[in-house]
Amino acid sequence: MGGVEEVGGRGGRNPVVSLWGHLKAVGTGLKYLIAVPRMTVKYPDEVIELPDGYRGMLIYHQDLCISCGLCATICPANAIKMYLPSGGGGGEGGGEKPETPPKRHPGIDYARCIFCGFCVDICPTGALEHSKVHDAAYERVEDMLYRPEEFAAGPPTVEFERPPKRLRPVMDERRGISYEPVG
Amino acid sequence: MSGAGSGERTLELLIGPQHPASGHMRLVAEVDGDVVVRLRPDIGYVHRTVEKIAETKTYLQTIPLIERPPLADTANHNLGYVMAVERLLGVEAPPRAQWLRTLLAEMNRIHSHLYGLGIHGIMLGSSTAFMWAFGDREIMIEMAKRLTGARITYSYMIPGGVRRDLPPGFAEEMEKALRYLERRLPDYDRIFFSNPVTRARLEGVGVLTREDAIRLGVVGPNLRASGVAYDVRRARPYAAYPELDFQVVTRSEGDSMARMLVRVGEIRESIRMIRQILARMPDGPILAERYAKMIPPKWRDYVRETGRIKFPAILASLRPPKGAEAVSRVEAARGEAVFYLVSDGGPRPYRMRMVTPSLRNVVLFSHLTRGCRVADIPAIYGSLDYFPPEADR
Amino acid sequence: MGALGWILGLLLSPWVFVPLIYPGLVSAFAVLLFIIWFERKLAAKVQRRFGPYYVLRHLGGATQLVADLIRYLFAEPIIPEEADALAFVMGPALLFGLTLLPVVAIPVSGTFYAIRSDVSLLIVLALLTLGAAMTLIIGWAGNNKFSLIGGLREGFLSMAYEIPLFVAALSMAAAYGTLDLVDMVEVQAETAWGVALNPLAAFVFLVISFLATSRFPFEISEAESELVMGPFTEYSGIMYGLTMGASYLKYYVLCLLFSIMFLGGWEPVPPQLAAVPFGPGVVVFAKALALMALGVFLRAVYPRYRVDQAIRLAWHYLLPLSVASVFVSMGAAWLGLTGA
Amino acid sequence: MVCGLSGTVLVGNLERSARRAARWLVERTPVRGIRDWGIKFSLWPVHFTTACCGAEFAAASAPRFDAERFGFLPFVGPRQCNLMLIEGTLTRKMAEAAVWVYEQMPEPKFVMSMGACAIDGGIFWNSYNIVRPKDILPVEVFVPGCPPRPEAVARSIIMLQKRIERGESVGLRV
Repeated sequence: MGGVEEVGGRGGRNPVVSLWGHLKAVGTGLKYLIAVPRMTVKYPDEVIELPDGYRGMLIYHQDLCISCGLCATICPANAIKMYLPSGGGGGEGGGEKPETPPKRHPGIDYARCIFCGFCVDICPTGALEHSKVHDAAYERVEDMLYRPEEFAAGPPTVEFERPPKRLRPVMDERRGISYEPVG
Repeated sequence: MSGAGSGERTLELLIGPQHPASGHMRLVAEVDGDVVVRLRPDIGYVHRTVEKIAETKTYLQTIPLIERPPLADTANHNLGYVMAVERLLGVEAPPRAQWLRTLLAEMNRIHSHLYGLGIHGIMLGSSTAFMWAFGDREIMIEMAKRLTGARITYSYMIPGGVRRDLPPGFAEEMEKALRYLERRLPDYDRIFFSNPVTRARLEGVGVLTREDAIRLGVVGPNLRASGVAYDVRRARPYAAYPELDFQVVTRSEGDSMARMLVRVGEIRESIRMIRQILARMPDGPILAERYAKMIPPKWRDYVRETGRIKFPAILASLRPPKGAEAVSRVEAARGEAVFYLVSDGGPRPYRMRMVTPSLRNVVLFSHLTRGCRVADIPAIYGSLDYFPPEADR
Repeated sequence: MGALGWILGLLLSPWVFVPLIYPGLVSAFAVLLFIIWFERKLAAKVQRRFGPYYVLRHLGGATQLVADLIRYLFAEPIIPEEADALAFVMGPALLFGLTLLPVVAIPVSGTFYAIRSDVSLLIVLALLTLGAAMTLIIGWAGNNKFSLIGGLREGFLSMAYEIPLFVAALSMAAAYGTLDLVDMVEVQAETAWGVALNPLAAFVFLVISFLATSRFPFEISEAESELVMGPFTEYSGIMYGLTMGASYLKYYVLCLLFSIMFLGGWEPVPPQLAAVPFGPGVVVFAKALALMALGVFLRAVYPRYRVDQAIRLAWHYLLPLSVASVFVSMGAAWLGLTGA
Repeated sequence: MVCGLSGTVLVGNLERSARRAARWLVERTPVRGIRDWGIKFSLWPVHFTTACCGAEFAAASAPRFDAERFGFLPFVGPRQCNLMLIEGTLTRKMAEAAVWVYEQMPEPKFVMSMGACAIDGGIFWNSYNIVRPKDILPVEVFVPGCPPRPEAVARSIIMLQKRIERGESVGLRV
């Protein structure tokens, strides 16, 4: 077993071969300078449409939640914790299923979340769902904690100065990725 | 500057951890003029105690943890860990899941090798090689994103199977992506691999002989570049590898150039393998029957329609039998990775040991750089495709 | 009115215009701001991306370097405690100033020059070598190991490239039979461009202009993956801006010299420009700028050589080639191609 | 301010007076506007990879996302840079280096935290070797994700640019 690859064969240090190599390198550079298109997405003006099933920030449907606490149990980063409705101290005993009413509901701390999507996959009622938002940034750590009420209000929204063009990446044999505008 | 008066004539250079070419480590180089007398890698800057905190996380929670150290190469490590857990639990993933795992592992190998080539390029000063490799890496990331829902940290393989089935139209899109990569490799060759400057910088630099490679326990492409055709995929086949036709790429020179070209050859082999996988993918379930039947009944239609597994609650607290031990070996992109798990019957591993390829290759720093020039340090470093977080864990 | 006219007259007099406006300070600065931006855009295009963009969106981020310059101006200039403060502070200014100095001897047209000397080529070459000495001082002053090594590399390299540079330039002097740059252009106008008379000297001169100014693949003294920023590692703020600009500036001077010696200087002068005293300078400027674009384009193509390889290249290949170019010149002169 | 200026320029320590005069000058509106414009479009992060988010940081500079469009150019040494991007987990050993690098940078300088680990530990929240960057450095913008998407890095750059424009940035108050 074991074949030897032939890419980049090694001639000696022949000056003529070297010169040919220099010419090929410069020529390739020129080809890309002139003929090959860019692959950049101009982010704040153009946004890549994420595929279905992308594991973005979470959407929480409180009406479906049965407060089972499985999401908090499985969260590898302890980002999801179960909180008492309001005013009650939340967070501690994150892994436990609440024993007595009032029911606890999950809240998420994006300062910890690693977007593994285990919570969504284990949620028995579908109360958790992935959104396609994954480009938020925050100025304060406190803003990243979403208690159940804020969590239920939807994923964080990101603001654009100008309405962005939405593009769907499509594989292209010649250009690698090309982009198709989405409606 | 160790004192000129004391008769010493060497200068100690501290390269890193803040240095354009050090990455997350420090290289303590003792140089005599332009010649490196001794180079000592100072690792541990990214020691994140993975093995210890694995003991505080359940078996499933450990999957994302395993993925963080080798960030460009998550799927292969994920596969290794999951195989060890499956051996603990006595579960076997169904064939389709095995093929899907192999698919993601090979896609990941391509993007990890492109990552390595890009870093090697920037270490030699070729910003174009870096930009191209990182740009083309996006192709594989984009495809993996469609398959798994994440760019790099897939957490795709779970004990007993995989989390998602192939999305519709995946094979056609992948074929285009592979053709594109094949078209691009000759351009890489012209501008970087056989650029006379690159060749002058890499050929004959950092030569690792076959004997030394075996003696030092080097793994992965670095070993194969020294002429040893050892590959776990061939030596101890796992997942779908027994049924795939592939070559173990080797070269005999053992220098930095050979290490780079072995990676290029492996990209070509991975392209071939992905084609085979997509053509011959068996049908069937993607999660072992033992867990599939525990999926809540209301989700079964959803799982069938979307191909996305909803976890049965049991996955949150897998309990292997007390005293069980398991070892698994995989050929990750940077070399052989070994996972060792001990169970005490609880939901968390009693001990998780993770031997990563970079950890086994770190010995090469002091070995290969003896007597080289200062400018060869990045050339050799880059050729090793060494990823400090992976070694430090 | 009288005062204004006097000032205008002073500005337009060659002794002030050449060092201050063209090809001196003002145009040198404009070239710096343009060429570094252009380098980034060229590299970005080869690398299939945009490069600077949002700073001036409609012109492709053309003011990127202005923003960088402003940021440098307002950044805190740090003088390391253990550095030699005087040398550390004076170094960049001297480097920048001395690198720009050779332009005083570079003629803009046959009639418009600050210094007309029989040996103006020698003046330019002599002044050019001063920059390397400043780099050595800078490398030593920072008291940083990387800057020390970078300075030493610059020292080794300047030893290696200066001799072939001089020989190649003097071979052209032999071909034209003069050391005066104005006469050189006139000889070329009568016969042929220097690049056709002696392509070997042109090639050696071009490669050395890359080598002498840290263009790729010879970006060696400030090789970032080994030496962080080479001699300039410890510099911050505007002092760093000056050091970074100096290598481009030297390249600018060498390109001006190349276009005068090999590309026919201001010949042929477009008739529209012939009336303005410094009009022909525009032609030289355009030629030099095109050459600079070639040099910065190489960044997108090449990795960098090791220092020993570059030195070997200079001593083993460029020096013999430059000596051979003397014979080419002599042959050209003997055949009467140069009219000398 | 003007009184203070006339008081110190005429008498007292020359260096301190020069500093005050410079600051007085910089705080005038047009000068300040120019400075903020320059800084805003010239955020150069230092090459200081702390952990695995460096891979996505590199992807943000790579052709597909190309952060250089914002004037964001990863550069070599701390002396020439003005932005520190904590790329992922900061271990104790690395934290020491991070503070050194931060102190080597010339003012005005900014810090951004990238990734869950660099905000609150992420999956390594219970590790014994982790430092939270906000405890040791004046972090201004936090980017969640593990690792964050390159778009999120771009967004954080825009956010920092806006903060600089509005004069809210901590890095400018020196």
